[in-house]
Amino acid sequence: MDISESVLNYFLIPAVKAVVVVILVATAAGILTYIERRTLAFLQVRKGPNRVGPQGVFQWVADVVKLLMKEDVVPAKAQHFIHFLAPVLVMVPGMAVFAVLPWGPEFTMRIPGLGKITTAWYAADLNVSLLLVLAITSIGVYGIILGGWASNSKYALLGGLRSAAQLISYEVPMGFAVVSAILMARSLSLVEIVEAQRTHHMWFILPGLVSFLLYFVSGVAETNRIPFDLPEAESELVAGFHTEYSGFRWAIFFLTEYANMITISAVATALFFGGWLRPFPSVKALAFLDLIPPILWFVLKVAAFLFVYIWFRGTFPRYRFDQLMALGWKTLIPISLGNVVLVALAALGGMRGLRILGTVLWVVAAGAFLVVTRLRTAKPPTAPLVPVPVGARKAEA
Amino acid sequence: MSEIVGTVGAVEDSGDTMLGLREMELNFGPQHPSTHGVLRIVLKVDGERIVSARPDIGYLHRGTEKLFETETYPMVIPHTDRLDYVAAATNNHAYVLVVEKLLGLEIPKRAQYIRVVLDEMQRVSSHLLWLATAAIDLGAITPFFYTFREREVILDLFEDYCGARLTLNCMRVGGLEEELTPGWIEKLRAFTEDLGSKVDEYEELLTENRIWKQRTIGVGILTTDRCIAWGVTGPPLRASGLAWDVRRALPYECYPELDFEIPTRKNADTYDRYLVRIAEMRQSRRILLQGCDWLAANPTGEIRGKVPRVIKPPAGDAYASVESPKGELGFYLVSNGGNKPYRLRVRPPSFINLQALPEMAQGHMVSDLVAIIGTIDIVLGEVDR
Amino acid sequence: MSFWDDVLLLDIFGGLRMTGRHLFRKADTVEYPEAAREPSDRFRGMFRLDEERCIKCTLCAIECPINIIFIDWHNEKNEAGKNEKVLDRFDVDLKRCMFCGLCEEACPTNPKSIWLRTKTYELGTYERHEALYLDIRKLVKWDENVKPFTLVERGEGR
Amino acid sequence: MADEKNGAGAPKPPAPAPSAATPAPASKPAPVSTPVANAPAAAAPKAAAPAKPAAPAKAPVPAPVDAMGEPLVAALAAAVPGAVVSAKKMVGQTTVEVAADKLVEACRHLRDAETFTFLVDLTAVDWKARDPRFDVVYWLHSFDRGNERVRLKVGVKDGEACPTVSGVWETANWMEREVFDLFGIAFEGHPDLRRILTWDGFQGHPLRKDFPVEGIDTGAAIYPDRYPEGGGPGPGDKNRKTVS
Repeated sequence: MDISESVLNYFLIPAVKAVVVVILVATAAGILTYIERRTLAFLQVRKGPNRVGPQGVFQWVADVVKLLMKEDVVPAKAQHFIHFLAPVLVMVPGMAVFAVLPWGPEFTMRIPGLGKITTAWYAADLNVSLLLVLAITSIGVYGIILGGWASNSKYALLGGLRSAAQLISYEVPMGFAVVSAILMARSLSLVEIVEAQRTHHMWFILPGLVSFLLYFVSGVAETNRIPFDLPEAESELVAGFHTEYSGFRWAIFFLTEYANMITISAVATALFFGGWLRPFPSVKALAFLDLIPPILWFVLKVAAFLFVYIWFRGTFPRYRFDQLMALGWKTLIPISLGNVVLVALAALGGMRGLRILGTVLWVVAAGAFLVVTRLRTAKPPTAPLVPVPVGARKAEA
Repeated sequence: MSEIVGTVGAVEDSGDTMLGLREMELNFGPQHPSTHGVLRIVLKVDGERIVSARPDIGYLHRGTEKLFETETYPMVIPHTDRLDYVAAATNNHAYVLVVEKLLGLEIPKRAQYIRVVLDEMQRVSSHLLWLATAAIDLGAITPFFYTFREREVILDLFEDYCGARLTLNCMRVGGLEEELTPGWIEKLRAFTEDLGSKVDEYEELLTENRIWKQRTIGVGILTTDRCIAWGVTGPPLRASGLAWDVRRALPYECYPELDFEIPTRKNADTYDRYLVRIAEMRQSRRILLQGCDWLAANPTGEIRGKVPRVIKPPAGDAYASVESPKGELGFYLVSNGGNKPYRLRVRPPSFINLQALPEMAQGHMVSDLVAIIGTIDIVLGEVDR
Repeated sequence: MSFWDDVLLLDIFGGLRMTGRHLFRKADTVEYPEAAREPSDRFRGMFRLDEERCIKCTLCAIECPINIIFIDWHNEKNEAGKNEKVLDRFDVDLKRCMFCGLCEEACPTNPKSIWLRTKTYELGTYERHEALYLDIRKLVKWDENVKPFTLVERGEGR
Repeated sequence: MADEKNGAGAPKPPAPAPSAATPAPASKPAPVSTPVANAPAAAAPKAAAPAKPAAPAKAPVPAPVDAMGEPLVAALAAAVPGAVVSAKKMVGQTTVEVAADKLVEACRHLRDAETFTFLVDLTAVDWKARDPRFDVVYWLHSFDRGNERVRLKVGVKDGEACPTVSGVWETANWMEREVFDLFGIAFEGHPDLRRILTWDGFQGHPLRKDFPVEGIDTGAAIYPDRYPEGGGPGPGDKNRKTVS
C-alpha cells in the first residue's frame, strides 16, 4: 500500500465524507422541518407553508436565515459558558452518529486522476458501530440538562429534569430492543446486521416485531417527540429546556431534534427493515426491484419512519411525566426483557428458530387483531351517559 | 379599610420538605400558553407536584359593571358581548331576559325560538372552542383544526344573521332586531345534520385514546357537594352527577317545549366533563333540529314584542339567568326607574367556577393543572369583567 | 377484551386512521389575500354616510355606547327661506368602534343615512390616527377599499 | 353536607318559577315598613310614570308586593328572631331584608334547615345618599325545594363591616373579595380579604357611585412619593430596578 493510497483511504475520503455528511444532515434536518409542517397541515385540512419557493419548499431556508439574523438573547443571570456549551453538546453527538449509519453498500467509482476507488455509502464501518450509536446519542442528554439548568429559569429547569429522567429511562428498553437485533445477526456492526438480513432471507421485523415496536416507541421518547415531548411541552413548560434560547442557538436544538429523528429512523431501518436491501432480498422473482438503487431503498424506509413520527405528532395527546416513567419502567422494560429471552431462545435454533418465532408472532398478532376488531364494531363510540330525570336531586350513584 | 391588604408577590416560604428540599414557587402565567388568556396562578410545587395553587385574576378587568351604569338599556347589549367573548349570544340573552323580566314583557314565540337557536349555536361553538383548546393543552394539536372547521360554519351563520361573527349584539330587549335571512334555516339544518358525524370524528380521536384517558381520568375531581359548595355550575356540576341545568330547572323562553336531555356523568373528573360537553353538543344538535323545524313551519311572525320607545323599567330589582356554555350566567339588575341601570351585576360562571381550581389542582402535577384549567372552561373576559 | 384492546393498541390505530383519513381531504382553508371570502350582506364593516339623507338628528351619536360619533350642526336659511340644518362636523372615531351597529339601527331615515353594513373588513393601516378617524369627507366618499354595500331589508318589529 | 340528610325527605312543591310571565298585580301598592327598603320602593311609582304611556295595557308594570306572609319568610322569622326586617316580592322573586347582626345565623338556618345549599350570587349595591349606604345582596338556591330561590339583603353603613358568609358557603369567598374590592365593604371574619380584580396597590373602589367612570390616574396620583411626575419608581424606591 503506497502512501498516496493510504492518504486517500484514511484521510481524504473520510474527510470528504465527513463534510458531506454534516452538510447533508443539516440540510436534511432543515428540509424535514418543512416536510413536517406541510404534512401536519395536510393532516389538519389546511395548507401549510407554501409561499417561499414553489409549494414553499424553501421555507426552511427563510427560517434558517431569519434565525441567524435574530438577536441571541442570554438571560442576565444565566451561566453564560454552560448556556453557550449546551447547544454544542447537543449538536455534536447528533451529527457524529451519522458517521456509522449505513446508508448503502460498498460501491466502486472512477475518479479521473485517482483511478478506481472502492468506497461505501457510510463514513465508517466499525465493528461496534451499534454500540457507538447508543453511546453517542446518550451524550446529547447532557446538553439538554445543562441547557435547562444554565438558563436560570424554572420552566427550563423542569424541562431539563424531565428530559434527564426520560432519556435515561428509555435508553434501557431501547438497548434491550437493540440487543435482540444483535442476537439475531450475531454482530454489532450495522453493516453486518444489514447483510445478515440478506443471509437470513428475511428482514428482522419478522422475528423482531416486538423488538421493533419497543425500539420505535423508545426512539420517539428519545427524540422528545409527541406523545413523549414532555421536556419541551409547550402547553405546560412554555418551551421546556430551550425556553431561554433564541436565535441560532435555539435553531441548533431544533435542528438536532430532527437530525435525531433521522438517526432513530435510520437505525430502525438498518436493524429491522433490511437497511438498503429491497423487500425479500433473496426472492429472485422480485429482482426488478433492484432497479431502485440501494441508497434509495434506505432513504425511502427512513422517510416512511419520519412520516410516522409526524403522523404521531398529528394524532396524539401528550403523556404526563409520571405516566411516561410508568410506561417506561413498568411496561416497556419488562416486555423488552422477556422479548430478549424469547429472541435469544429462538436465535439458539438458528435461522429456523427465528422463522418459527416470526411466524408465531405475526399469526398471533394478526389473528387477535381480526377477532378483536370484529367484536369491537358493535360498541358505540361514546360510553353511554347516565340519563337522569329532570330536577332529581342527584344521579343515582 | 382601603389600605393594601396583603400582596400577591409575597408568599411565605413554607420551609423544607421531607428530603430537605425546598418547595419551588412557580409563576404560572399571566403569559403562559395554556392559561387561556391572562390568568396567573402562583404555584407552590414539590418537584412537579402541586402543593398549593393560588389563582390571581384581574389582568383583564375593564370595569364593565361600572360602564353598564353609564349606558342606557339598549346600549348595554354590545358591552355584554365582551364578557364571555366566545359566547356572546348567551350573554345578550341573559341581559335582555332580566330587563324583560323587570319590564314584564311578553316575547313573541318566533323570537323565542330564534333566540334559542342562536343560544344553542353559541353553545356548540363554545364547546368546540373548548374542545380545541383543551386538547391542545394536553398536546393533541389536531382536534383544534377539526373543531375550528365546524366552528367556522357557525360563525358564518352568525355573520349571515347579524353581521358579526364573535361580538354579535344580536338580541334586543323585547325580542330581536332582525328577521332571519332567506335560506338561513336550510343552511343551519345542513350544518346541524352534519354535526353528529363531526362530533364522532373528535370522539374517535380522543374518547378511547389511552393517553387521553390517562391524562383525564381521575384528574381534578370535584364531587357534587363540593361543586355546590363552590357554586360551580355548568358541565362540571353535571359531570359530578347532578342533572341541573338552568334550561330545565328555571326554564326560560321556549325550552319547556323542546325535547332534550341533560347529560350527566358520575365520576366528576376531567374525562367526564369532556364526555358531558361532547354529549351536550349532541343535545344542542337535537334542539337545533327542533328549532329549525319550528322556524320552518312558522316562517313569519312578530320577532319583537311591544317595547316602549325609551326603556325604563320600574324601580326594583330582578335576576335572570341562562345556561351559558360555562354554567349559570345571571344578570342582577337594580333599577331606580331611570333609563340606565342603577346597578347591573353579572354572575359570571367562569369566575365562580375558577374558584374551585385550587381544590381541584391540589396534589396533582403541573401537567394536570393545564388539564384542569382547560376543563373548567374559563374565559378571562368573563372572569375579570 | 380490554386487555387485548390494550395489547393491540387499537385506540392508537383508531386515532391514526382518523388523522390519516384527513390526509387526503381538501384543505378547508383559503389563501387569504388571493382568495378572500365574501362577507355576508349584513356584515358590519366600514362606515358610510349619506349627507343628503341625513337629517342631523344626532340619534346615532346618542345611541352610540362609546360616544365615538361627533356631530355639530348649525341652522342656515335655504332658498325657500326655511331653516335647514347644515353639518359642521360629522366625525367617527373608528379606532374605538366596536361595530355593534346601534348607530345604524337608531337612524330614523328610510333608507338609512349612516351604514355600517359594508363588506369591508380590511381596516389594517399604518397610520391609525389618520386612516381610522373618519371625518365627513371620508364618510361620504367611497374609499376604494370600501366594497359596495347591499341594502338589506330590515326585519319586522322595528 | 346537611342537604344530603334532608334530601331524603319528600321534596316540597316547587315554588312558582320566577319567569317574566308572572308579574305581581300592579294595583296593590307596596307596603314597605322600614326606611331601608323605602328608598328603592318609594321611587317606583314616580319613576314608572314616564314609561306608562308607552307600556301596553295588558302587561302591567311589575311592582313589589309585601311577602312577609310567605312560608319561607315566616319560618325564617320564627327560627331566627329579629333576623327578618322586611320581605317583598317582585317579578316572582322574594327579597328578604335581613338584619346585619343576624345574617350569618339566618344564612345557616336557610342552608341547614331550608336546604338553600347553593349561593348563586353575592353582590352589593351602592345607594349613595341613603343610610345605610350599601345593600349586600345574597341570592340563594335550593335544589331540594324545586329550585326555589330567595334573595337576602343586608344594609351596611359606609365604613362598617359586614359579617362574612364564607363560612357558610365557600363560594362566597371570592364574591366577598370582589365586593370588598369594588365597593370597599369589609367582611368581618373573611379568611383572605384581599383585592381581587383591581391590583393590590389600587386606591379607591370603582363601583361606588362617587368613583369617576373615567377612572383615576393610578400612577402619580396614588403614590406621589413613589412615582415622580412622568411615572416610574423614583430614585430611592425599593421597587426601582437597576439595569446591570
